[in-house]
Amino acid sequence: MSILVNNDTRLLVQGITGREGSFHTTQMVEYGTNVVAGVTPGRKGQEIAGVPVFDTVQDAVEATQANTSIIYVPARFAPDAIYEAVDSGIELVICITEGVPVNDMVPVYHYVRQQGARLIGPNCPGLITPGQAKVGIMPGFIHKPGKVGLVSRSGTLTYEVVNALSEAGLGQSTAVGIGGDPVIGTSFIDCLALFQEDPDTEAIVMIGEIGGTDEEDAAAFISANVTKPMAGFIAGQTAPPGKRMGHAGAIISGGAGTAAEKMKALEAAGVRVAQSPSQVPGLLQEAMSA
Amino acid sequence: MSILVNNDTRLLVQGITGREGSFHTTQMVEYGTNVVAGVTPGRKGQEIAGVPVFDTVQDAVEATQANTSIIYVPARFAPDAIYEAVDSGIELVICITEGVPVNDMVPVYHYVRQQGARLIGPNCPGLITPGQAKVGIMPGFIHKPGKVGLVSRSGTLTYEVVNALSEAGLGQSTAVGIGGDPVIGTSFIDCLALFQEDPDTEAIVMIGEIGGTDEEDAAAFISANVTKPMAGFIAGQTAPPGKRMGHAGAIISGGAGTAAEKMKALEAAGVRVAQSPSQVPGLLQEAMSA
Amino acid sequence: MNVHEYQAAKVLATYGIPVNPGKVASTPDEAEAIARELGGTVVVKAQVHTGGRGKAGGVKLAHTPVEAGEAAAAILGMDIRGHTVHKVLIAKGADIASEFYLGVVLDRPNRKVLVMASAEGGVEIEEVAKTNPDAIVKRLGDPLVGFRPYQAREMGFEMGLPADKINGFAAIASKLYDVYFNEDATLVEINPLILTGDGQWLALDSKMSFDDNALARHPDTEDMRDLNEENATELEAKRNGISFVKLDGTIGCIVNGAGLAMATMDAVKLHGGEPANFLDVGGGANASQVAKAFTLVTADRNVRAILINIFGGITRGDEVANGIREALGQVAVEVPIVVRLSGTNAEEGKSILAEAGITAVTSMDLAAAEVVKAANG
Amino acid sequence: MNVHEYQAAKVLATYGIPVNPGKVASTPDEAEAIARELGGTVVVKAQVHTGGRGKAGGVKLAHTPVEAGEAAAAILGMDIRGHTVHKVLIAKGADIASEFYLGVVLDRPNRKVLVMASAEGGVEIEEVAKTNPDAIVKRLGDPLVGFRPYQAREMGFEMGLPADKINGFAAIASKLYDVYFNEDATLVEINPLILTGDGQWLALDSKMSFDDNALARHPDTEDMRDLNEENATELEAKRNGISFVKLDGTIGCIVNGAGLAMATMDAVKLHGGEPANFLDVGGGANASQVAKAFTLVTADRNVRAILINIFGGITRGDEVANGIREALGQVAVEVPIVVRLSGTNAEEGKSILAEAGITAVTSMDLAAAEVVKAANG
Repeated sequence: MSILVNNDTRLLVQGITGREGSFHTTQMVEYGTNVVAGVTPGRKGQEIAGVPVFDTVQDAVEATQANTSIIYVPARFAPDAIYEAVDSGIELVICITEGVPVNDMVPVYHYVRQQGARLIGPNCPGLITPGQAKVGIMPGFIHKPGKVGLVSRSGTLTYEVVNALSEAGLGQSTAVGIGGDPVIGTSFIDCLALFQEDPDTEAIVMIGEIGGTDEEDAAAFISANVTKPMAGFIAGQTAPPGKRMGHAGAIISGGAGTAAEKMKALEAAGVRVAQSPSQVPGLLQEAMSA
Repeated sequence: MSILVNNDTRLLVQGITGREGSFHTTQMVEYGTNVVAGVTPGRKGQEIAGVPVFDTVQDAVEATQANTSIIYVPARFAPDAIYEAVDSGIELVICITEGVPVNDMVPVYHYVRQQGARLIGPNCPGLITPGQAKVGIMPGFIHKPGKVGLVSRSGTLTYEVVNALSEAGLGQSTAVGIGGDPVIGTSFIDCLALFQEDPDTEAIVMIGEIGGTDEEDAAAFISANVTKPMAGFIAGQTAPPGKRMGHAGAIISGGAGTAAEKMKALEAAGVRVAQSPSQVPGLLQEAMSA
Repeated sequence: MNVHEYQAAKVLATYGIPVNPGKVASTPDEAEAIARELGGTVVVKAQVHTGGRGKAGGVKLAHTPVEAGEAAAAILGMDIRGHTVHKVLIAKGADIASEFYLGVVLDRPNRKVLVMASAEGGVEIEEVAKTNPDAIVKRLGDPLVGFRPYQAREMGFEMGLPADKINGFAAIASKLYDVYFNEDATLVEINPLILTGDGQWLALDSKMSFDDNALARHPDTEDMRDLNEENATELEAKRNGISFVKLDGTIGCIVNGAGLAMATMDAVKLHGGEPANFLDVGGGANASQVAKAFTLVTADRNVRAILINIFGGITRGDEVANGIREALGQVAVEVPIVVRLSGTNAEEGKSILAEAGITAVTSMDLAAAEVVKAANG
Repeated sequence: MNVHEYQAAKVLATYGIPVNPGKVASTPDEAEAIARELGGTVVVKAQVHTGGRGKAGGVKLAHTPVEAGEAAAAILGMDIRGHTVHKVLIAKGADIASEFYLGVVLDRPNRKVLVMASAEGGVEIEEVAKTNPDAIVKRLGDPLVGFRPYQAREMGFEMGLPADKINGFAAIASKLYDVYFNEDATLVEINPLILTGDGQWLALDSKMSFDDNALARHPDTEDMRDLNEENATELEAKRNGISFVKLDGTIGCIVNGAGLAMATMDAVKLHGGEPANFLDVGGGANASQVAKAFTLVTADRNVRAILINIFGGITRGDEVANGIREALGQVAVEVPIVVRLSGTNAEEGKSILAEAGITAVTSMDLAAAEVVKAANG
């Protein structure tokens, strides 16, 4: 088992003929992901890594019954790509694209929810169920199938923690990068709820960072709903206030959104919070045997 | 029994201190409608016909548990008034106001549905459950309590038919004027469904007019869902194409929306369609004894 | 409210939609000068608020400025479906490779705005809907997030556009949707939207109607009103809060309420007469409104009798009767009048009218029969 | 991106929000001339991208043009929280009857836009939130139908505004919401929004920040950028696709990935050091990006050692190592470098670096400890 993506995933790539899209399609196909279709308007009939290209998502879904879509189009086309996917019946949309204006994402967020679909990202590395489906830009080989669910706002930092987990013999059920923007489709809480319900996830790792209060909200959710052992890490203990740390959402503003508050909230919710990514596997094992 | 309004109606009047608002509040109070509150921003503390005035719908609902609202504000303020009512928890909103631009009503229509509330109108005379609640601008005295449900796009023409029904001894369960605009909150079908389910409504009268295809859609619904005896009338058999007949929605365009088509569709659905309003009571009695 | 083709083109141009440049002339000399300025072959088009210009001879090709002047001379003053031509548009002849239809209109059943397109351009869309409905591609704008670019692309692909024309088409469709919403139109139509020989999109002819209820927030639109195209009586009625539509019959109608006014026309017809007008006098039906209604109705020389149909609701029958009497003191009405009064205080009202020598009845059908008789008598 | 008060006022004015008219001066003479033109008492305000101007002496009242010149002389060149004053705004003194706060900002938990107001104007909203949270009234704009006038009225009534001031306040709040959305702001704030002695609304001071990701569609906003207010190194980094934030420590950091870059700073601190910067080199980490990163980091004289932390994912460790070697051939780095390489081909990478005499380790904690030792050694 796993959450969101698995062997039943029939993946569509929006923006498949672009530089990023074609590169990562090849990578995903090589990993074994069931990539069934790609879309670039006007490129019908082409193939990328053996995957047929269509003009519209509607055509692609009709021809291939794709149920999941990953988006690699430039930022100014990303909201339209998300609408196209959702309106064509795609249930799970992963938007890798970085740099989408926040004002564009506000209506997108609410529209996607209203239509009953799920969006992950934007500005995220995607998600992976090791051994089944890699739907994103993460290096597949560092992941090992297993029982640890991982959810993170970060990219490379996630790989760091996944690598440490795998080396410690802690494989992953699914690892989800939810993205570093202020408005993202899927939150920590959404993923924690899915992991809590997933019978094959036995423990959960959560990687947060400065900015917003999603970690605090997650802590409240954990106290009330999560019974599985958890470890976590929050990046940005040394970040100054008022400065954006790379991610559009990683900013301490008006004194709110500090790492200290987030760590405190998670600890109070029973999550073992690491000082350094390397401590995560040890803390998780502690939690699992507690 | 009845539909939508009755002795449990706790009515709020938006725009209560205006000319129309204050006049009709007095009329509704005299009829016996339970008018609990009025709203005009900045007029808190005043009274109209013994009804206390509040600054906001929120305040009025908190103080009086109003559950229904009727709107008499000018057209350019009407959409905001509808939003205010719906967001303050009002379940049924009746918008009397004429002249609201169609582009304003499109989002209002969908927002109200999305919030699970119901809008009647705009550009309508309101609705009445004789002997219980008059929520609109119709002359109350022509109505008699009874078993006939009536739904109409028109105002005065409805009074004409109601009067004829009352004189023929056919009282009404509820009479609803849904309004003459191209985009209205509640359609024939909505009302027909409610009348069909209402145990105290034994027969239904439907008054349509040229423009749009709501009557044709209603006919299809009637065929499939309405088992109660029905009579109807369609105004505008002599209306020329391309000309708006008073109501913003009463226009035959591109050859569609003629009275002839509508009459044909209703007749095919088993509705007895009158040539003249005065024939309606007789046809309904025929239908009821058939 | 409708506007002329040349005005619609200006609106399209402000939204960045490519239109065929042209200028308007009111005289053959002006037309010739414009043709000289534009150079080459031009087309001279009647500017009237009606379709069917082509069939009526209101569109002519001119190869030289002199020909353009001659064409204008032929078209100006022409009557097209009851509309007199006061202006012609002189535009460059376009090199048409293919013609399309593109329109935006309210979809009443869905309460959403519909974008329609067809590869059968240059033909009325109602005609295509009848003969080849599958040729029409449609997409609904979402009431909350609008018409999305992907929808426009889907329409382009469904119409079989070549891949390199998709984005251009999609941009025009999105802009036309913006025109519809931002300008509070009730219809915007480009027909034909063409691809030229060198592969450029061009809006060759367009049509727009605007929501009368929204004109207050669009003074620029109101400025485009052409009084030549409007019925003077209808405008005068509107200024007085009366809805009036001129018809071809002989029986003038004065009614309170739009639905009842239509039903009254229908009753006249049912009893063998022909209504001369639709007239909704509005709620009050007081003396000054009724007097104004008399003026409007009697301005029509065809009117041979008048039917006043008032259902007394909030307004009482005796008030209405007094209003009618007073109005008759202000306006000289030389045709027979039949009054139908029902509802509140109808009997009192009828007595008042009887004293003034006016037939007043209770039944609408009877009143219709009476007025038809009076008109024929 | 932030703008100055005088620029924000111009934006507000284009939306019809009443602002206090004023002009900007770069010299005391200009300031004096503007004060003379405005007449009466003026206020001279430092234009810097930071708060706390008042406390720092950056806002002075001047009763005469000469006093205005003197005030400008005192303020220009002043350092306020690390910002040098290059410009002052000279504005008419306002007759303040009461002060309010009005702001629009993203509400992240709700994914909606929040309008906030308070009758405690002239104080930072964060301060009010701490001392008197009930004084702040809030309403969320609906993501699909926007911020509605009734919401603005509710806010006005909740703040206790008199009835005749409600509509004026509501109009300003609605316009400020439009500014936020139409201009792709991340924050717009009027503080204080005042009522003058004669009952007029006036935006006396305002603040705006814009979404960097949306600047491409707002060239007018980009034009307002004040390079004096931006860290030159950060701008230079941005042009090269590198995220860089200057900090106060001694250990330079070069990392791939924003989250990992923060975690690296944290690790440096955990091992007793202080990071000199946040630096995310982006995805590739090739020679030219690393060389650019070296240039950025070594521009800071405080840097005593550099930690390069690369997790090899899609990019292989050996490629990164070669990139670092190559970069070192392009940029002279005179402080010790510690490299942490992990992930794909990390071992090959470390060998390559060892050959070049560079310490390379696998553990991030070890690397952090090493670099702190190197900086202190």
